[in-house]
Amino acid sequence: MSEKNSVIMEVKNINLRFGGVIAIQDVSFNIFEGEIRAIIGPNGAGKSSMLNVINGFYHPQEGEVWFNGEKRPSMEPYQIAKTGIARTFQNIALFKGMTTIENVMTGRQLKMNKNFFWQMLRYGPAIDEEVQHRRRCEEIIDFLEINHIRKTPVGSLPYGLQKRVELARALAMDPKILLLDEPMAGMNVEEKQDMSRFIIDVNEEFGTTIALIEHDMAVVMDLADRVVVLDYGKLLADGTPAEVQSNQAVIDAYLGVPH
Amino acid sequence: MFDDKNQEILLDVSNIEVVYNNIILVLRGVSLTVEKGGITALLGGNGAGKSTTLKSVSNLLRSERGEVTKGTISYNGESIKDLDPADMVRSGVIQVMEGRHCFEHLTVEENLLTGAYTRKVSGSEIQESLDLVYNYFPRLKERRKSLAGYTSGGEQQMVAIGRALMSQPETILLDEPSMGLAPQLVEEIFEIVKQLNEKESVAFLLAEQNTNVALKYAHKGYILESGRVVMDGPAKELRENPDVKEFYLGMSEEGRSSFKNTKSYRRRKRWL
Amino acid sequence: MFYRETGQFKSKYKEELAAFPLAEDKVGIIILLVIAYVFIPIFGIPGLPFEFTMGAIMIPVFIFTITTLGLNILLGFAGQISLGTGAFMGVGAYSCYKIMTIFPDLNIIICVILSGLVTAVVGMIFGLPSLKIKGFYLIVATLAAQFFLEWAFIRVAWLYNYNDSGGIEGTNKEMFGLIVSGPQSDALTRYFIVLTLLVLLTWLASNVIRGRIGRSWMMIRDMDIAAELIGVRPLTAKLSAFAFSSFYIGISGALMVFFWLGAAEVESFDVSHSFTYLFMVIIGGLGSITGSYMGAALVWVIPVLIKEIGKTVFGFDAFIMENFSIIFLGVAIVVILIVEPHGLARLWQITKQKLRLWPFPY
Amino acid sequence: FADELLVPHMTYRVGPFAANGTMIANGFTDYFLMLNERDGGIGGIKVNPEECETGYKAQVGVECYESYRGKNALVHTPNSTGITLQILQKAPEDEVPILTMGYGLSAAAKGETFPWAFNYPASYWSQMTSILSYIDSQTGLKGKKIGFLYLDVGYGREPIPVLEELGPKMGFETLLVPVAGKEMQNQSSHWLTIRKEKPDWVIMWGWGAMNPTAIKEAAKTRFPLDRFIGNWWSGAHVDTQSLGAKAKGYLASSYTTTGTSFPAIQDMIKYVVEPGKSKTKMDMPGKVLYNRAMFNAVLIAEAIMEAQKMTGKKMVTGADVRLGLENVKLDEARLKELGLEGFTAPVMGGCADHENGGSIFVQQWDGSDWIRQTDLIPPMTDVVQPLLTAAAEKYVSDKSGWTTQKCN
Amino acid sequence: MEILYAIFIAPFVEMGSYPDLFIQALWDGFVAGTLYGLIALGFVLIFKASGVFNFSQPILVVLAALSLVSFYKMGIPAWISVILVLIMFYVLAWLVERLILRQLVNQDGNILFMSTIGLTFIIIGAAQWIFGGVPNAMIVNELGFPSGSLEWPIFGGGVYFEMIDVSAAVIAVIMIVILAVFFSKTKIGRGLRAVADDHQAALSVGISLNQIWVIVWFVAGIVALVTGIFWGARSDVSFALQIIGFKALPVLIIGGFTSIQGAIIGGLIIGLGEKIFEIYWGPLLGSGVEGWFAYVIALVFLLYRPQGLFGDKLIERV
Ligand SMILES: Nc1ncnc2c1ncn2[C@@H]1O[C@H](COP(=O)(O)OP(=O)(O)OP(=O)(O)O)[C@@H](O)[C@H]1O
Ligand SMILES: Nc1ncnc2c1ncn2[C@@H]1O[C@H](COP(=O)(O)OP(=O)(O)OP(=O)(O)O)[C@@H](O)[C@H]1O
Ligand SMILES: [Mg+2]
Ligand SMILES: [Mg+2]
Repeated sequence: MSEKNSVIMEVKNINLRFGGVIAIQDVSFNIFEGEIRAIIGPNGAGKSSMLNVINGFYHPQEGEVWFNGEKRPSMEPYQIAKTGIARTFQNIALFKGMTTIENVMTGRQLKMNKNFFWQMLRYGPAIDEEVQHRRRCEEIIDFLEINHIRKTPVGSLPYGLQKRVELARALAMDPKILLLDEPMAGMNVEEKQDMSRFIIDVNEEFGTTIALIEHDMAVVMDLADRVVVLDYGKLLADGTPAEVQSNQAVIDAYLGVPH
Repeated sequence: MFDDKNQEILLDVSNIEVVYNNIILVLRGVSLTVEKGGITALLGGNGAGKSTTLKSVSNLLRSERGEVTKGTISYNGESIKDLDPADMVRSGVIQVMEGRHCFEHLTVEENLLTGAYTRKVSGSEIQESLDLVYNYFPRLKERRKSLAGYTSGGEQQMVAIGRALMSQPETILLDEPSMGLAPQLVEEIFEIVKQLNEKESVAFLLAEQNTNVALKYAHKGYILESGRVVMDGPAKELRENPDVKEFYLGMSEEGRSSFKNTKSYRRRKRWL
Repeated sequence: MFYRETGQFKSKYKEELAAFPLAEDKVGIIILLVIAYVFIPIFGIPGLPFEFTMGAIMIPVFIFTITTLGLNILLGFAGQISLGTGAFMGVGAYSCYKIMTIFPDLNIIICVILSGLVTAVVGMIFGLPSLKIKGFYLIVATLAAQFFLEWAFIRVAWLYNYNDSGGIEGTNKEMFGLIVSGPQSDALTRYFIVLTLLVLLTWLASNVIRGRIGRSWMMIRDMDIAAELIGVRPLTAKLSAFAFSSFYIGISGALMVFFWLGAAEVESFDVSHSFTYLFMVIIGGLGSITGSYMGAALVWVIPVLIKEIGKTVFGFDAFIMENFSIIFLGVAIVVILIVEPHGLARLWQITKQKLRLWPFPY
Repeated sequence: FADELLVPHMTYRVGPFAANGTMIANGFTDYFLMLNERDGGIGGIKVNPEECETGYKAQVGVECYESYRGKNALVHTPNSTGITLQILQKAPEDEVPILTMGYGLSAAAKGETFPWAFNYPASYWSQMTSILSYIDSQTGLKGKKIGFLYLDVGYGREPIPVLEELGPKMGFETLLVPVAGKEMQNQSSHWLTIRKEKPDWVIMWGWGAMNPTAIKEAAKTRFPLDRFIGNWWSGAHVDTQSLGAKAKGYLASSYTTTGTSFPAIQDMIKYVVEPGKSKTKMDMPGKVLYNRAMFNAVLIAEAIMEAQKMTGKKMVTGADVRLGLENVKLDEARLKELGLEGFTAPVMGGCADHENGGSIFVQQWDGSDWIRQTDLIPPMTDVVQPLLTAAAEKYVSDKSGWTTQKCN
Repeated sequence: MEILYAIFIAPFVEMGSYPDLFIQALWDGFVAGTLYGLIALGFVLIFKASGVFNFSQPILVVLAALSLVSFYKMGIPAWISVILVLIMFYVLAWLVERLILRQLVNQDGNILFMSTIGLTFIIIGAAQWIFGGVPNAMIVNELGFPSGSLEWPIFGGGVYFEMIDVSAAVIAVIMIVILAVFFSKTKIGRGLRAVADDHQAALSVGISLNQIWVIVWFVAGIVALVTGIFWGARSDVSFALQIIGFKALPVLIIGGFTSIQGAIIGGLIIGLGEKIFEIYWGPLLGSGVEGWFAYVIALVFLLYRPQGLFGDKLIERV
């Protein structure tokens, strides 16, 4: 993994405020192509907000986002999704009324383009397109081992499975960068192991760059190539897991007793 | 202090079966007890039925179109079948729901105050409880005037727990309290649990995925799989059980196994 | 026992993407089509006069099913609530009338479809606020559309060709030498036309909702923010839903006037009708095509039947029966919502599920 | 079917206009019940005045209409202009005439164009000219400003062409004040507009709750009530009774006299109301709408009788009754015979004239009852007839295959 | 040019040339506004307490007015009739909670909305059955409200203040103030808002939905009675009264579904706005624009403030 040093994404001097609340204050860091980048920090540190900035849901008051070596102009979230950024959400944001397979198919939405006319007939190009993308989605579902719930409406699934479906949906977008917001919250060790394996496989096999927020330090230490630490909006540390783990400021603000 | 033997049983769940929507059978005969002043952990994988068990106790099940079709639940020796959730709170049982469920349009402080809804006491007493909660969670004090809907995930989790504390309960049903909390806070929350348990002798029934911490603080535990209790016993024993060790604590013979090295053909354990 | 999917394996995605992957469903549909196309035209509904069956039950139910499908697309699939349905039907009816008078020789079916397109455009315009406004606030925005259109139907005399009556009337229209619409047309002819359009529109709707566009609607419905972050453009998704839904509603409006009522004035499109259509959707089941059928049938037929039965069987007078049927409809709504908030369609689904498990309860 | 004469009647005892509908339904039904009790029906055959509840909704009206198909209904009484429009075209196909007494499409007065529709005794247009004559006789019309306050639906808009036609001719100015259905009970801005524009007279084409509200608002804005005149649907007891003295002075047109002093009405009370054979309460007979609906029934009964006479059959059909309606001879003598002397203007049916250019009179609310003020005021036939002809032509212009008839 | 004059100059010239009329219009707008506010208040209460858009509020108004008048006609003294109506509404609130709302806890807003439509039908059918459709006069004098009017001669004309309108305005304002204070300052008020946000969470902290709903529906019943008395006094007591319910919707939009103060302020904005617009600009559009003008004002507001002037913020987060 020595080549992981061409920068694919960089945020520069981000400042984000909500009324009086300063969520992010002058934070800069970068993400290398193909790496797993963890973002950690205490609750309310601004981690999720950072992801929201990266995928365009929040517009920071100041700061720039560079992607693929270019400064990104101001865009709507759906346009940003097109540039190859996919994500999962901390509070699961699945489409509750749809089944698993339908949810995963929504990830392919951007790649489909057959018009209303063909859609109405569901014939010819439209069905071909549907089949082609469906195949890809089934692969992802196989990969994440959620076959058994393909036809289940996601609303009544247990939390952990919902997280996995969310990952499947994000993967279906074939993203360049995958942003994961606490993908392993609410899972036990066994499930976390499964999830870790999926994340590593995605990273290694598809070469997807991953930015990951996680509170389980063991997971972060094992998976991440580099770690950014945020603390109440400020950048506290940035480095390899080992460096971060031994940083006293990080221990004080976040880890408590050294693990 | 809690002592394993000769404890008065506070909550007694006996062989319950739960069906959602008249068609989905989720719990298939779960029995458990919570002793007065004890901490009982409920462990199990996703979808095992932990939340469902807690909701049948707090009687929130009905609002999800779920129903206890068999078995009985009694609290302090009395059946809770005909009580509504508010009655349960009044008789001292409060649940902290999974997924936070804050009142988005109320401020953090108002959220906490709703926790004291059933208490018929003076304003100053409520203020005391409020101060206590702020003492436990200083972060909430900073954010007290902001709408709960705009606080971070972890902050919302604190609100939900703090809100339950405001009712000064006798028993707290905690559904995944550690979810989404920073490590240091996880410890803190469990320390709070411990304190409440020891000082105020509040009983806890906690559903947790973080088996490690849960078994560290609990007195006894139940392991649930697919709606059945597959193992139970004092926390100490469970901690030592090799299966639990491997599948719930992530320890193998060589110590903690790295998440990085888990192999896809890893052995899986199913009790049934 | 009777309803099993076991043993039916699909080896191609295409097969699974078919409209009715289960053989039992396929057979069911064929039976229904045979009933609709053969049985009812020959025998009517046993026990009811034939003319009445056609004119007061079958034709209106089919037309309202189209309306319900349209509203269901908007509300059930795209999650945008609207109380402007009545007025949008009016748009369909008035535009069909205008098209007919401007091009008197145009085939009436083409008129109807064109009027659907006009309604689609109008629906899109009034759908614009939905980009910013959500939930119950959107109800009010659509009510604004409703009342504005009602006002326009009265005030813009051009719409009804300056008729003194202020209403629009259908005239005899021929197709293939057969009078298909207007006072001299045969009820059975109109029945077949409406039925065929309904079948066609149902098929189109079921195609759209299972494809890319339908999914984008459901995404917006279930969680609009996530949808946007995944790459759905809210503007396109919402407006296409408004357009497609209004297309159906417009068609049903035109059909209502020219294949059923024969004439109409603004009262036929007023807000109380919007509510009726909303009932049909909700009682039938949000986001369900089968539900649209059930809802439309139930809400329209029950009061009619109550009145008929009350009058002929029990000899109750009309006043009592009317109040009774109002109460009954109210109770039916409440009871159905309590028993199954997702409407008759979900109830039906659960029954099917139980059949699959039968004889075991869970 | 049984040996009875089926006279369906679309009523609305429910809904926002239930008060009016109830009165109308009772008056209509009671007359036939009385005939059944007193005379054993018409020509010895019982009449079945069957009610079909519409709630004043057009769609339900169509459903009612459909439910009478093939049941040998003799004549339809839709009791709503909206329903009339929808069934008007079906009448020739189904061969059942429609009698819309005092409502419906004005142009239906043209019997040659509308063989199957009748609006005896007068159309809205005729009525409007009579009202204008009345105003002319009171204060003169020249140079005056006439406010026209109307319910903003087809019904209310009907007479506007007459105002437009006559305004320049008679030298008055018209102020249109439409009241939307939703604003019926909320007319303060309409009356502020009236106050701003200061018309000399206000004519009202109102219905239901609109009427009492308008009268109250008129009083509020100090508009003289004796310069405020309603059409025949805006001057019933249900409109003014609850106002009592507040409505004193308000005028309205009518073509049927109030009160129970007529022998026919006495018979209805005696045979039907008192024995409790209908839903009529004792205080209803004699009221404006009750009496008017009764007259509607009288016309139908006469037509049926005429039909029986002409065909020699007892069980007549819709087509026979159509002929009966064209040959109704309700002259002074016959009215007296029926116990309705002085009740209304005579109605002489005709093939070409389905309106009979009926005359109206003006009545005034004295605080507790409606008091007839004038003699019969004939309409301005010369104005109305060309308008009717034009309208009738317009109606059929785009309808291929419309059934007409030739009268000589 | 002419059209510009007609739009931008002429109306103001008219306002200036008949100042008495203008003042009258303002007063009428004010009265209408408070009355709209009253109807809106009924909706707001229930929305605040359960997140339910209570479609049956207008029919409750009709029911209140009709039963009040009917009790009185049965020979019961006016004020006793009022008490009877209140008792009736308490029973109704209890029944609604028991038979409908309780069964629908935690359901989607649309579903609860529909159930109130169902309720509306039940009430309409039953009330028509019982009361029939005959309109009655509201018994305002019997209830002791002053009748007659004040006249204020000014600018060569006069402005008339009906005593009943004055009473209506005063009572509406008092009522709204009391309720606003009650719901914002008390524990129950907080409980209500909690319920509106999340039924289940409210249950979990021990807020008894059942109790809250009975209280709120009862209070909404009281509001309906007051509304019924004053609207009944303006026109007649009949089923047609329910139509005015629609007038409240734009008010809700402007004031916000969750704000009691918003109800009155929204009411005033609409009341004044539509009267002035109808009288001075309406003729340009052929009059009768009142019906939708209120909605247009509301839409304009919505585009800038999707939650209304005082409504709770719409929280959009992921
Ligand atoms: N409202 C519901 N309707 C239908 N099925 C439900 C509902 N809620 C839960 N279930 C089903 O019940 C089973 C148990 O769910 P429960 O939430 O109790 O599990 P859990 O042990 O708490 O899991 P997790 O760790 O994910 O929270 C799951 O399979 C789930 O799909
Ligand atoms: N839309 C918003 N409006 C107001 N404040 C906000 C908004 N979004 C985030 N905040 C505030 O910004 C801060 C950072 O929130 P964020 O969700 O990014 O935290 P986080 O690091 O993800 O925390 P956690 O680990 O608890 O999820 C919090 O204090 C939160 O209350
Ligand atoms: Mg976060
Ligand atoms: Mg759970």
